[in-house]
Amino acid sequence: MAPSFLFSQFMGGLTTAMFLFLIASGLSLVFGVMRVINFAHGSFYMLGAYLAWQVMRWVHPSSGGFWLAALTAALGVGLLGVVIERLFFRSLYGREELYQLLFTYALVLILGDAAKYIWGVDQLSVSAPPVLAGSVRMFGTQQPLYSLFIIVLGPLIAFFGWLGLNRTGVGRMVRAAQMDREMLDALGANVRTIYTGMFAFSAFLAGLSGALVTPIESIVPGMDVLIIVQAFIVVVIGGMGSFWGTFWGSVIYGQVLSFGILILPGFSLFSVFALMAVILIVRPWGLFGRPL
Amino acid sequence: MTALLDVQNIHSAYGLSRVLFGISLDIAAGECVCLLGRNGVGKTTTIRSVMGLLRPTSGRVVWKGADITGWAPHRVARAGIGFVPEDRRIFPELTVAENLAVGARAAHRPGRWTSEAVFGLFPVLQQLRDRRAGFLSGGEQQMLTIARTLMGNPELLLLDEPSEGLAPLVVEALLTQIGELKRQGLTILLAEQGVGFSLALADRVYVLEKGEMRHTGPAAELRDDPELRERLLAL
Amino acid sequence: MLEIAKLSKSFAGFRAVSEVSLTVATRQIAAVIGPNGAGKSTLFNLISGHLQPDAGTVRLDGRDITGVAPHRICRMGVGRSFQRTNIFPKLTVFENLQAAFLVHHGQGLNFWGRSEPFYREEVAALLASIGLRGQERTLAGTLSYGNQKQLELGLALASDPRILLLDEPTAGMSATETDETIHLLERIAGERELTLLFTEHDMEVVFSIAQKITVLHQGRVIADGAPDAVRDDAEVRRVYLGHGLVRGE
Amino acid sequence: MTASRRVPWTLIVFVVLATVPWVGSRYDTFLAAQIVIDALFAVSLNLLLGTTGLVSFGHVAYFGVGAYVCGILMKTYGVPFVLAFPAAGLGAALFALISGYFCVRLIKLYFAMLTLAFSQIVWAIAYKWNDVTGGDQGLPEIPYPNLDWINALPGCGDLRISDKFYLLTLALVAISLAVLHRIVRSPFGRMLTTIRDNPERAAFIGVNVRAYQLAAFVVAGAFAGAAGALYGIFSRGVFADYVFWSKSAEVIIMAILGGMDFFWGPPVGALVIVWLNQKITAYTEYWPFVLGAILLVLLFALPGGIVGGVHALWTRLRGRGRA
Repeated sequence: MAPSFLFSQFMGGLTTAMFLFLIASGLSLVFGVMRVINFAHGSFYMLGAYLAWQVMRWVHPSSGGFWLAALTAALGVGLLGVVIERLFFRSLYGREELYQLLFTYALVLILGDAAKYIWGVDQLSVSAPPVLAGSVRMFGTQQPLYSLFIIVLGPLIAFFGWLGLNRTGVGRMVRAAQMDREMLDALGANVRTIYTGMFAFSAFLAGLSGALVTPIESIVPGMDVLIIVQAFIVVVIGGMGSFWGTFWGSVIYGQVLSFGILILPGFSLFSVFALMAVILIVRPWGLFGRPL
Repeated sequence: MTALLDVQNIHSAYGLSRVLFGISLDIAAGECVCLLGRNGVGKTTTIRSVMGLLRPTSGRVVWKGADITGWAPHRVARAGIGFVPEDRRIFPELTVAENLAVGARAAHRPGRWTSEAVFGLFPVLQQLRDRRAGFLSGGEQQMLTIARTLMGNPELLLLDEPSEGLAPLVVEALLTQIGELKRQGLTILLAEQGVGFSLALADRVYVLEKGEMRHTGPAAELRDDPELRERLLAL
Repeated sequence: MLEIAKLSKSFAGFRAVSEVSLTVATRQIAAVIGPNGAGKSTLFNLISGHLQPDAGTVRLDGRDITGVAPHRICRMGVGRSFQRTNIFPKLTVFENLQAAFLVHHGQGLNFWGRSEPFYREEVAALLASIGLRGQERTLAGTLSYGNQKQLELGLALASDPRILLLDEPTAGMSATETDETIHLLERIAGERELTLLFTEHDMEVVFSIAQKITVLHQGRVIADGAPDAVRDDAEVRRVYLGHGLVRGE
Repeated sequence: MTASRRVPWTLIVFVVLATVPWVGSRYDTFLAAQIVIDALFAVSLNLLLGTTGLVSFGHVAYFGVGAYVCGILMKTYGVPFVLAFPAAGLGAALFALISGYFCVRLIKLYFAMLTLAFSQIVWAIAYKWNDVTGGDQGLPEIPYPNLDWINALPGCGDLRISDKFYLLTLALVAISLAVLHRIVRSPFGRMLTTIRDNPERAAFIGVNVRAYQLAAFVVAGAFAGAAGALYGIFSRGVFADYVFWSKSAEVIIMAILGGMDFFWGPPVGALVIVWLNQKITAYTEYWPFVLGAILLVLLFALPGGIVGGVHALWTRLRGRGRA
């Protein structure tokens, strides 16, 4: 196999990985802090994509327009996160996990159909911002600039996310909430506000990744349930609630998917599911997670 | 003497299991009051009921004249009641300094207790400031728990079993430090089963038995009367 | 009957139980006492198989049962009750006890029989002996706290144990309930020729029924022997009553 | 309260259902078949959910394995239904044994996630293994079993083959439900409820918790497989879509909507969901939206499900009547 071909596969895997990381990080954050698995995270991602497309229709398709659209979409989804958490989710914290799971599943159903109703079933697409429209030659291959942008953006967000969580006052509070919610409350912190904030931020990240995916993938109904399973796998591989676990989980997922095609043509999907099952069998808490 | 904290006839339960059967107590500003009794008699439950971590099924908790029964814990904390739990409950993966910072940020009550002031009281914590709290010894964790609560500048400190499971030498040190807090005028409600520890600190005691108040009076009475002490608390 | 030798268990560097040795003779009523956090509950969990010790052995009738799974230890004749009531709250009282009888008689993998008629008389007899006569149809979770404790004792007795581990059998009870429970325990231990090992914080209870007392402090045994000897032990008095500190003032 | 004095409701319901081919339209038969198959599927799930307290989010995997095993045996290898149907149950049970062995080692959300992962593995195989499963084309036109023997029964001579298969389905589901009912009421079932209520305590009365959970998992898997086998034939084909994870969520909704604390809750849930689905899809394509709304109402207003709600109401009315 030609090295340039392998390089291409590698870069492809990395792009997938960084997208997944953007999505899965929010999912992992909510699980880590609130112990809730949010099926609707994929729906937030899908809404981000549709909203970005919508804003692009209203503004000039320039680079500035694209960034504006992405930001608006992310903020809009974040706001939706606040509403959902305050109106519904709160009353479910004390309930059994099954009910929390089903609530987020109800959101999947409702948001999915709402998107279908508003934007129809046709594939929609957004073109990359002009600045990032071209491609560059690397190791005898053509790599789209937009992919490179995502490959750089992923680690950047990982780094700033880590920084925010570990080096800021707010991050400290979030980590404290994760360790002992009741104690933090008794020290005077309004943990409910922290929960709302986390849920909204997680929705914001999902919305942002949805907006950013639009130049390379078309927007279709069903993109929500497809992505959520992948994001689960990433989070489970890395260890639920572990920040770096999610990052490396994404990288492993991307590469297994990318090279799995070469080894088992047609079975790349199978290879990632099998990978997840094997990891869970050997280390049920994931690569970077903590024993139960 | 107007009470800073006035607990009026509270009943509390965990689910169906009733733990408190009408507990009343009051604390004036500057006092150090001790709840004495063996484990399982309801000391912790009393403190949790004051703190809002458990809603009493009846009765009232009055703080500076305002009814705070059933308030969320963070509101109680911000009103000036600091809580030091029995099982320490430091944030194990945060460093000592981070634990303190969380304490300060959570309560939003600026005042004389800063990191420097806290390190003055517990010098050992200063040397350990960048160590993860989970790696501290039991005594160090206990000091950190108190220090973390002090960062919120409480007017009343609820101390639940501070001497529990600690080596005698550490207990002595802790006794001096809590004594220092008392000397500085902090109001303290202490729950203890160690008679020696509590009598060394307290002005007044309440003796609990099976969720009811068995005895109340000045600490000196118990200190000076071994017979009374035996009768109330003996083996 | 029960021999524990040099049992140790640490949690994240904290030694909860450290080289504890103690023996309980057949039909003896033995108590383990000590302040909060002395390691009593951990010790019980090590004996009943809920926790694995880091070192040391537990022997039952000379047989090494260290690290054996809880359900198997239970079947070897070790019954257990818990500090916080531990029953099946959404099942009826009858169903609670019946379940214990079913497992004990190896009926658990019976897929086909109708469970209802099983062990009706046995459950009724047991209920009568633990003072819950006629409560078969009550949902266990709605029983009063004292009754739940009685039911829990019944769960432990249903497997016809030879030794019973009771973790604070009177915790959270009123004075009258405590009295009743103690009489009940004494009577049942006598009737069934049981060996009893219990932890307790109520010293009246301990000294009224224990024939042998072991005192734990910070995970170690600091005294072990007859009640009177333990009562007068200087170390026990220091740790428990803290005279030393008061005098040292 | 003796059994003889009780109204045999279940028998009545099954007799009424058996008359559908004669009194109802072709469409009614179709609807009834779907309801009874889904009822079996939901009851098998509820052995885990309601009886044992295990939240499986991948139950559709065993349904799917059953459907594919039966479909492949009958279509590709021409195996008769008499053999293919039990093989479907066995295949699903075997797969449940293997996957369950790993799943029961985990608790709560982790258990749910691992069951989901296993079901997605089944989906990935179904979707991609063209040679055996037909891949994304699926396995269309699975033959009906030979049901000429039904002609011998009185009044059945002029029934359509689909009607005959419906009767066979009804009979098989009735038998399966009877068996499951028996299991839930058996000493084994009692052990499962102790595990649901308090697994820690269950271990201390001598229950080998994981072994019992695994046994329940295998039994539930076997009956899900049986339901899958019937569904494949009934809907004239087996497709990868059957195995997608959202189907697992749907069957959970059926169980909860009906009431997972009651044996007959999940069938009621299946009835309501299937019927509503048919009614609503006639007016609008936004069925998922309606399902989501039902779920919201259920979670916030009726957590005990329909049977649970009726039961609570009944108890209260009776209490008032006595007072």
